Order: sequence, then structure tokens, then C-alpha cells
Amino acid sequence: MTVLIDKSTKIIIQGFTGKMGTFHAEEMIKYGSNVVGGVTPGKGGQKHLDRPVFNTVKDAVKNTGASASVLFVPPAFAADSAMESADAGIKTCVAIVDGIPSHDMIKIKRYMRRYSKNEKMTLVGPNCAGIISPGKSMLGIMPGHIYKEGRVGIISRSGTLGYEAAQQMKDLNIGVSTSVGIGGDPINGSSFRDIIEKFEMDDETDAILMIGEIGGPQEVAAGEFAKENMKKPVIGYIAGLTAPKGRVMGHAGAIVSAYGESAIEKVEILKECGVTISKNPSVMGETVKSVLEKI
Amino acid sequence: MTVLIDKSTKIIIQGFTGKMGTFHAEEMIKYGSNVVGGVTPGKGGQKHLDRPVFNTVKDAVKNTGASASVLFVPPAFAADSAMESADAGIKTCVAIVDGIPSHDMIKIKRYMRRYSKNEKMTLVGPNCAGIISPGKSMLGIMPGHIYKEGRVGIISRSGTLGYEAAQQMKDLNIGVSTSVGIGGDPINGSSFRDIIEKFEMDDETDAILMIGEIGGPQEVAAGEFAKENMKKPVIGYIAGLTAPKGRVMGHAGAIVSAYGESAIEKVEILKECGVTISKNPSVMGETVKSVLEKI
Amino acid sequence: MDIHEYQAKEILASFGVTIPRGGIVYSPETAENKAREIGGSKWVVKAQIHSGARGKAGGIILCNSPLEVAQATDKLLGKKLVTNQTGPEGKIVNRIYIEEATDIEKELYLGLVFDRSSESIMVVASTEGGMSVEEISKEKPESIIRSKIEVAVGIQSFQARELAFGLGIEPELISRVSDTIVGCAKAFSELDATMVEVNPLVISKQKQILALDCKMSFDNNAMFRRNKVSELRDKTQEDDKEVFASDRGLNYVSLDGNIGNIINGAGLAMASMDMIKLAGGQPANFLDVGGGATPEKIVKAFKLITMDEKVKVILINIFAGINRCDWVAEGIVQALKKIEIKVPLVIRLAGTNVDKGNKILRESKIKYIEANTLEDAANKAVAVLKKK
Amino acid sequence: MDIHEYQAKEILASFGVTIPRGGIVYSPETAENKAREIGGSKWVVKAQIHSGARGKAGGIILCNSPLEVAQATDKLLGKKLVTNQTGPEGKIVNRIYIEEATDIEKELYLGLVFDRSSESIMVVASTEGGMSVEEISKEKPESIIRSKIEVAVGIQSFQARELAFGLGIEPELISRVSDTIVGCAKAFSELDATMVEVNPLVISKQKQILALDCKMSFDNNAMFRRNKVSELRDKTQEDDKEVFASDRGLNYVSLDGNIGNIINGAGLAMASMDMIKLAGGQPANFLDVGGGATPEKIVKAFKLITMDEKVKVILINIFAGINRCDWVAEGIVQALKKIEIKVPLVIRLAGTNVDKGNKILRESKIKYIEANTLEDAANKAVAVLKKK
Repeated sequence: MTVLIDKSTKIIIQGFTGKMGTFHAEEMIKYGSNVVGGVTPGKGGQKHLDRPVFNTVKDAVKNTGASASVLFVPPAFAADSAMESADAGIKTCVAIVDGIPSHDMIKIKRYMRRYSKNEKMTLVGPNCAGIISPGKSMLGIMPGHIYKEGRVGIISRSGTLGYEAAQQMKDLNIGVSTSVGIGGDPINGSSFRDIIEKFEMDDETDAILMIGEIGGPQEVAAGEFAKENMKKPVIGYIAGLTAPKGRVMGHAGAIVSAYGESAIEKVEILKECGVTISKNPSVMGETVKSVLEKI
Repeated sequence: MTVLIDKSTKIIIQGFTGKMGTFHAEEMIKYGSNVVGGVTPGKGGQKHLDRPVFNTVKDAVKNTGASASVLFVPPAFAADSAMESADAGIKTCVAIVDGIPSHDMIKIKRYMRRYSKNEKMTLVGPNCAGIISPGKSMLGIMPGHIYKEGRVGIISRSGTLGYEAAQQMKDLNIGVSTSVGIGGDPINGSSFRDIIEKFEMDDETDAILMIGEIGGPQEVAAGEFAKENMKKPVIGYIAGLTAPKGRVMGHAGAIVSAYGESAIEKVEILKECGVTISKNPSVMGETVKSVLEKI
Repeated sequence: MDIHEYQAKEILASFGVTIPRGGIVYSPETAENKAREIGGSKWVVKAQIHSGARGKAGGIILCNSPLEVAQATDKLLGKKLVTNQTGPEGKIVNRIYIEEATDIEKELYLGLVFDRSSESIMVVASTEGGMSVEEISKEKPESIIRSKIEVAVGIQSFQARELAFGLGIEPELISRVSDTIVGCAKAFSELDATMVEVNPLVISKQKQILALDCKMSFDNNAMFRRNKVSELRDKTQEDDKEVFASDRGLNYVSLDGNIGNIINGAGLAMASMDMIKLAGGQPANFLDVGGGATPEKIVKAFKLITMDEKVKVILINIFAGINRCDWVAEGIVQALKKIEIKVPLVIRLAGTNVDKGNKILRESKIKYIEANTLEDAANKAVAVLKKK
Repeated sequence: MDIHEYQAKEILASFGVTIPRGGIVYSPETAENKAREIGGSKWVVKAQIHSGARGKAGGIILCNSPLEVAQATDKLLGKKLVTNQTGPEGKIVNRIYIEEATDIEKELYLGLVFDRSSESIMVVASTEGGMSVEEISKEKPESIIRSKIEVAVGIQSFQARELAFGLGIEPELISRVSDTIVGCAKAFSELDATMVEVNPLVISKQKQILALDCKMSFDNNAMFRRNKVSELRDKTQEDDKEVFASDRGLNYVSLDGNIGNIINGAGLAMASMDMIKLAGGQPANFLDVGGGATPEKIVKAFKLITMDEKVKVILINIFAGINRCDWVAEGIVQALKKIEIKVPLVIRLAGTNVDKGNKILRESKIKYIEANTLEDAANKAVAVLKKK
């Protein structure tokens, strides 16, 4: 999907020289992502994985022309790093990191209001697997080989459930234009609604699979957006049918606290919005297939 | 000018039952402004000047349909009152009050970012004389009778200098569509640029007189906007030719601290933007007249 | 992270909220003196457990003398209280809060939570204090008023005032109720809370505004910068297995069924549980071992699952990404050398090197049932249960 | 409102900024002991006046013994220091700050002000510490780096870090320089400052990061909520006439000319002064009596103007709005009964009831020159001066 990343997208790694940053940078490079360098404050001027290290994101952007970044920094510093990339002119930033305080996420959102819509960075995550445009570029930590190149967009709160979907689709010979993991936290950088809009505008995407969960208003907001504004078909699955009310199910965001946030309620509302529901997580691929056949 | 106030605009007074609020509410009513009530927390349910008093702006808006308000509250509470009116759905709020801390003004601006452009209130002031559309409505503390009805817009940081201009114009038989006092503080609710744009769109205004001062970037920003986007002629005067650098001249905002902020520099830049400059404050009316004759 | 009523009240008091005089005791011996120290002629003895609805469960006792206070303390200490929030196993009472009794004129509800739609903090208030917010929503929804705090500037006086007027407070008390609301909002913002609930907030006959009961929860992710709050954690109030899990970096929620789960990823875990239910079974737990699924994590997960006597079958479902199925299989084999599992085991591997992984498992000495898809795994787990 | 160097440093220290050891003294007798108390072998004796550039004016003396400290203190106390910021009259030294001398390796500049364009707080830093920011702007503009603090969230670490790296700080010292910047930014935000300037911020030979000199100004409008800061006001450092004016609600700025002004409204006052200059005269002051221009204010304004011996003619220019010219005229007449004015008086009234007002003045016994327009008033004031 050209709206987020492409083969040519220049990528930097924030927290480049750390263990996590190094490992996943190597994986991304192997996959073919155009990683042009990274940032570790205090190590500016060094080389790492044959690429330059910078002290600040601004330096990195100035010297490499990077427009995308991925954060491998500890949760306590993640909000600061995200704001740094927004301020340095990064267009797409993926926060893999799990455990950012909710108050910090809200802070990032308030900070970003200083930018006009055109100059505002798209933050994806936190607590997510990242973005992959199969065959083009990977900005995240997913196993690239399970994604077949193709024309279905995936948006998922969960990492592994997104993998499950990609694998099911690959087994049915269905490819993916871009898969975006928006993360399992209660407040995230980009919502289903934000990303689904990008897919609607993307001429490399024919249909969108939206993998939601219990808790929060995002799936419904995206469904309503789809009903009002979208021409492309949307397929949905909502995990957490068996989750008891008031308990957090692994993801900090997966807690039912209001009407419309349980799996059954979300499914009902999405159906009304014209979303085709995958009746269980074993048939996400098949459901996508049946929808594609009708286009 | 219909974009801010009109004969029918329903007005409430915040700080209605206080001495200042009472005095100026009476003046506004005498002038013909459509004052429909006011707010004094704890006095809700009473009547004042034959009009209802409410505890909150929300109550007042709900019960009267008011869309404009004017603040007569002490400076320590002014920011809170301005945010209250923004949140209650008021469209135009005039803060007459002098002495609001700068940090509070910045806070109001950050608070207002929660509203989309269409639902965002226009805050005029603080430390200003308010708004008058001669013959229609007065939302402020100016002497209404010195303004003749007509088709020239006035924007002024200073109250009395705005009066001076209106009087000079009246003496030359030139009328005013609307006069907006944006106030003399370093950070104000609406800038020259904000208001001049409204005048450009107003079909009851033919030309605009902009009365500026030393200090700050606003006059230049408005001049640049006029150069790029405006068809109507702009006449300008900048007070403070004799003001020494680094001293605050009465208005907290009248201090020269950067290039382009002295009177001479501002005049030069405005001229380059196509603004006709009134060479001294005694000939503001004549300068307007000469421009109008050329239209 | 939850804290006790008395801890929450102390926090609120430091933000300018008025609370009744009171003190904490750990034994009946000290209770009598504490009551005298607090003074007055009536006291409330309150069991401190991490749960609301303690009154109905007998956890709150009104006393008319210091002797009665001591007796009530004796009665409650060490007892397990079962409320509609604790689950059937209840929670143990280790701490007793003794408080002067309040002459209540009016009970209000005040709560603060995140609002995920507007990404701000929502204040919820109601005239119907004393009931749970769920009950209020059902029975008196029209009594609920709300206000969204703009996080960029914090709560504003006008918002607190609007809420106070909305609650029908008399003019003389508006500013004191407003101050209480502002205090709660500041506590929420400044301490990384995720929930602050004062229920009831009361107006006493003496026209005091008092936080009579209070619950607070905090963002675990922010505890690195909230040392004082972290210290308030009372593990005796938490589920043993959940404490074991969280101390070991596992995401675990105890449930009522009998099929134990070990899964990597929260979404996949929820989906697997959904499949179990669709197949006619009931999950005994939610357990996410994280993206990595290292042998160490799997050992810990087995230990945790075997602590739960309800579990009659274990279902392992791992989607291997960056880690590979062969590594995961090795990990399972190693883990099962260290831990003896007495119930049937269903294993589904997927993702990178799945064939290698399944081969390793088949060639090991592990007794297990192999499954291929999410559906297959759930069906086999349920089937093996029925066979027994 | 400005404060002294030592007060500003104490504030910064409370926000985690490191400052050299030092103490304040008011007499030479205590200076020697204070130096011993501070310790070390070299001291700097610094005259505390509300002005920078004290070094060039002899206000800062390096001493090698406690005795020298006492001598230097004796020399400076009570002296009037004239710097390029004080004006020719200088400022009196009433307080002396004694500080351990610092081995300077590098001098940096750090300043914070409001940025009116972006309505945020701007941090300005430069490698060229020790010079004034105006000098740096002229001579080394390329050394200046800036960062805008987003007020909705406060300063972020990355901004402080960017500035520190931008200053070429070595990696080991980055976090300490960043902390200093964050401390200054917090002081600015939390205390309603309008300016914080640390110049120089030094790196000592011992690799300490020290605020060696500091100036802070505060928003007068916010002093109602900043009691501790308000208490730091030192009126001996302010212009007598300006203190007199501000205590009486008048806006007054002392200037170098000889035409005194009494005007209502700051904009009109600036415009009147401009007219005076265009007419060939020089204003002695800026004086705005406020929108009301009540008789009381006019009496006070006359008192203030007559304190200034430079004034050779007084120009009154009042545009009456809600208040009316007849009231203003009555006010002037009453004021002149109480105060004797020895210099010529030019009065221009405009606005509501101007004819009535002029009639009252004409019929009174006041000796004055009537003017009709801004221009007329300025011309007449200048003309009467030339006649003398």
C-alpha cells in the first residue's frame, strides 16, 4: 500500500543498537526493507549493520531522507521517541513496544495536534506487530514469509491472530496488499477507522479484513465509516466471545466496559454496517475468499 | 458583519450581576444589542435587568439559544470562563478583561484544539473593547455613537485608538461595517489574520483598516495573508514609532523583541504587502477616504 | 493494580478531598484504642478487601462503643468475604479500617475513567450514590451526567462546577463539591490512575462533603514511575495463579471451565478460547505466553496450568513467527522432561517450519494429540474430554 | 517582574539545575564569614542588581581570600552601577552574592521566552555563552538553535537531547545538560515566567554543568497565584516613578524627552507620542491612565508627571468613550485645584460630549492651550516649548 510503506520507503530504527533493534533490523533488511540507518543517542557517528547511527531522529532524517521509523525502545521512553519522530518529519512510525502507559499515549495524541493534517505523522501501534506490504517492505516484527503478495488489506489488533489470518489466506492462495497491526492497547496511534480509510483510497487493495477484539469503540467506528464512505467490501472477525465481562484479556485494551464492546454486540453492529463476518477464527481465510469471489 | 454578530445575535453576559457586567450590559441593551440573559454561578434562577440569570453557560445556551457572549469576570477566572463558553457551544466570545496571564491564554488555545474548525468558538480579546456592527449590535464596551453605519471594517489592538479612527471616519462621513478590538495582549484569541479573513468574506465590507502596534508577528502575518488571498484594499497604521526597544508600552504585547516587530519595520513590510499606510494617527480617516475613492 | 479503600482515601485526602476521620488496624487488640483515638460516639468497622459491595457481604459493621469496634474487628479479621465482585472463592480480610460514622444527608456517585472514543478522561456523576454504576445505568440512567477532561490542560473549574450544579447541589456547597471533583481528577492524572470511584460521595447532615468509600485502580505499565503507589500493592487480594503469572511475565486470567490453554498472543488466545466454546467446551483459563514462546516460558506456563485442579485437558496452540516451530517443539519436549503432566495434551503448531516442528514432537516420547488448525485443536480437546 | 540573579538561581536549583555554592550578604562584616562557610580558595563577589552586563560595569569581582571578599563587598555595597541595560541613572547595589569561583571549560547560552507566532515556549541555545543574545544574533547567528515546547504536554526529553547534541556536548554530559534544560523549562511553565535566561551555562573543568548566571522575569498578571515569587520583588531596583505608577494602576514608562503625556489607552498613548515626534518634539514618558480616566486617576497622573523634572510641557489627550468629555473636564478642573502645575498645559478632548467638555475647561480658571486633533495637540505642545 503506497499510503504507508513501499519498496522505496526509507526506514530508520529507533533504538537501533539495542538487542531487539538489532535483531529485527536484520530481519527487516533480509526481507528487503530499505533500512537506511538508525538512532541511538550518544552513538551518533558509529556504524551498525553497515548503516549509520545518529544521535537524534532529526539528524537521521536530514542525512538519510528517511520517512518511516520503527521504535525498539523501552516503554518508559517510547512516548518521547514517538514525539521525536513526529517532530523530525517522519511520516509513518511503528511502535512495536508493549507496555506504554495509557497517560503517555494520550499525551502523544495531544502533542500531535500541533501539526496540520498534512504534516501529521501516522503512528501505528503500540503493542503491535507492525506493517508489511508483502514483496515490498516490512516495518515490523512479523514472519514475512507467511504473507503472500496480493490485493487484500488486513488490519488487526492482535499480532498472532493477524498471522493466523495471513496463513489461512496464503493456504487458499489469497495475497495481501498490506497488513497493519494497530496493536492491543486501549489507546493507540491509529485506529481501525484511520487505517481502513487509507485502504479505501489504496488502488492496490480490493477488500479489507478487519480483525477486532472485545473492548473499546474502534471496530464499530470503523464499521460505521465503512457503511457511510466505503465501496470496497469489508470482512470482519471479533475475538473474545468467551471473555467474561470486566476482565482484561491479555491486551490492555481487551476489556468490555460499555454497551457495544462485547464480541456479540460488535458482530451485530458490524453486520448492520454491511461487514461480512467470519463466523469463527478458523474460517477467516475462507470468508475472505467467498467475498472476493463475489466482487 | 454577519460572520461575527448581527442584529439578531443572541448575547449572554458572563459575570452578569457584577458591577462591570451590569453597567456594560445596560449600555449594550441601550445600543440595541439582543442581550438575552447572563451567567453568575450560584445566582441561577434569578432575574437581572429583566433577563434570566443562569448558573452555567450551558444552561444559558440551552434556555436562551445564545450564540455570543461577553466576559466581565476577574482575570484569574477569565480563562475558565472562556473555555466554559467554548464548551457550551458559544460561537463568538469577547473577553474584555485586562490582565489574563499569558500562560492562561496559551492554555485556552490548547483547550480549543479539541474542537473541529466548524465547531470552534471565535474568541476575541482579551484586553479589548469588543465588537460593534454599527446600527446592529454591540458586544463590548465602546461608545456606540461614534461609529457610523457603513462598509469599512476596523481591526485594532488598541481600544481608544480604534475610537479615534472611528471618529475620524465619522467626521469624514465614512461608516463602519464592523469594528473588532483584538486586544493588546501578547497572545490573543483572534489575530489580525483571523479577523481580516472574515472581513474578506463579508459582503458588507469594502475595505479594512488595520490598526496595529509595535511588537509581535501579527500585523505582518495579516499583511502576508492579504497579499496572497485578499481582493479588498487594506489600510494600515502602526503605533509606537517612538517606543524604545525592549520596553513594554502599556499593552503587555507592545514590546519589540525580534526583527520585523518595530513600527518602522512593520510599516515597510506592510507596504510591500500592498497595504496602504496611514502616515500618522491623525490621518487614518483621510487615508481610508483616499483608498475608498479609488475603488 | 487495585488498592484498598483506606489507601485510596489517603491519596484523595492529599489532593484536598475531605474524608471521615479513621485509621487502619491489623488486630482486635489495637482496634479499641484506635476507635478512642478517632473519637466520636459511633464507628464503622470496614473490612479492607479489593472489592466493592462489601456491605451486603457483612464486611461493614456499625458500632456504638470501642468495645463493639474490637468485637467487630475480631469477627472480620481473617474471614473470607464473598461479594458479587470477588467470585465464589471470596477475598481474605487482613486489614480493618475504623472510621467515625457519618450522618448522611445525601449520597452521590462520582467516577473517573478513560474515555477511549475521545481519548480523554471522563468524569461520571450521579445523584444516585450508593448503588453500583451498573445499577445506576440500568435503573436511573437519566441521573447520570458526564464531562470530558481535556488532557492538554487538565480539568477546568467550570467543568467541576457544571457537574456540581448538575447534581443539584445547593449554591453554598457548589465550590466544595467542585473542589472534590477537581481533587479526584488531579489524582487520576498525576498518579497514572485508570479508575477513581468515590461511591458514595456524601453530603453530611453537618454539610460536609465527604468521600465515604473510594476505589482506585492504576496503570501497571506506569508503575515504574509511581513508586509510592506501587508500594500499596497487596498481593493477598489477588488470585494466586494470576500473581504467579504476572510475576513471570505471563498474561493469565483464571476462568471456570476445564480446558487449560497455552497460547502465544492475546488475540490468538481469545480466538482459541472462542473455538473451544464453539466446539462445546469451556476454557479453564486465558494464558498468553507472549510472542516469543521460549522453552522457559512454556515451562512456566505448564507449572501455572498444573496449579489449577479444574484442568482436565491442556491445549497448546502456538503460531510461530520469528521464532520457529522446530524451536517451539524442542521447548515443549524439554519442558515436559521437567514437568509431569497427568492430563491429555493437544498440540497445534502453525507458522514457520511447522513440518519440522511436528516431526520433532512425533519423534519425541511425549504423549500428545496432534492438531492442525484452530478448529481441529478445539474439537480434539473437547473430544478427549468426552471420552474420559 | 524581574528578580535577582541569586533568587533565580535558587529557583532553578529547586528544579534540579546545579548551581555553584554561594550565599547572599547585606554587609561587608558578614561577607568574610560567608566566604569561609562556602569554602574553596577563590570566590566571586557579585553585585545583585536587576541588570545583565554587570561585569563590564565593575559589579563582579574575583577574590582570592575571605578578606578580599569583604573588601570587594564593601566596595560594591551602596554603589550605583551603570550598565548598558540600566540607563544612565544606574541601579543601586543593596545585596551581594558570594559564590565559589568556577573553573570554566566552556560557556553556553540558554534562554526561554514565549514564541508569539506558535503560541508556545521557545528554547534558544547557543555555543556562544557569555555574550548577550543580541550580540550572538548579530555575530554568530549560525550558533543559535531553537526548539518549541508544546505547552499541551510540556518539554519532552527528546527536545532537550536535541538541543544538547546541537550544542556539541560530549555524549557523557548529554543527559546532564538535558536535565538542566528540562529544569529551566519546568520552572518557566510552573511559575508563570516570561523569561528564563542562563548565561553563561558552563561546563566546568571538573565536568559539572552549572548555571553560572541567571535572569528570570515573571508575568505580573499571574502573581496572584505565585505568592512565593511575588515576595522576591525588590522595588529598590525599579524606577521610582514606575513603581509609583504601577502601585496606582497607571501604565507608565519613563523616557528621555521633555513633553509629559497623560493619555487614556495604550494605543492612543503610543500614537500621541508618535505625533509629538513627527512634530519635532520628544516625549518625556508614556502614560496611560486607562480607559476610565476618572478624576482620581488624573490627579495621580499629574502627581507622577510633576515628579519628573525633565517635563517642560504637559499634553493631555483623552478620548472619552463610555465616560464623557464633560466628566473628564470636571476631573481635570478638580485635579488642578489639588495640584499646582508650573509648566504649560495642552489639552485635547475627543469623543462623547466633546463640546460640553471644552466649554467646561474654557469657563474654568485653568490656564491651558486647547487642541482639537491629535496633530493639533502635538504641534501646540512642541510650539509652546520652542517659544520658551
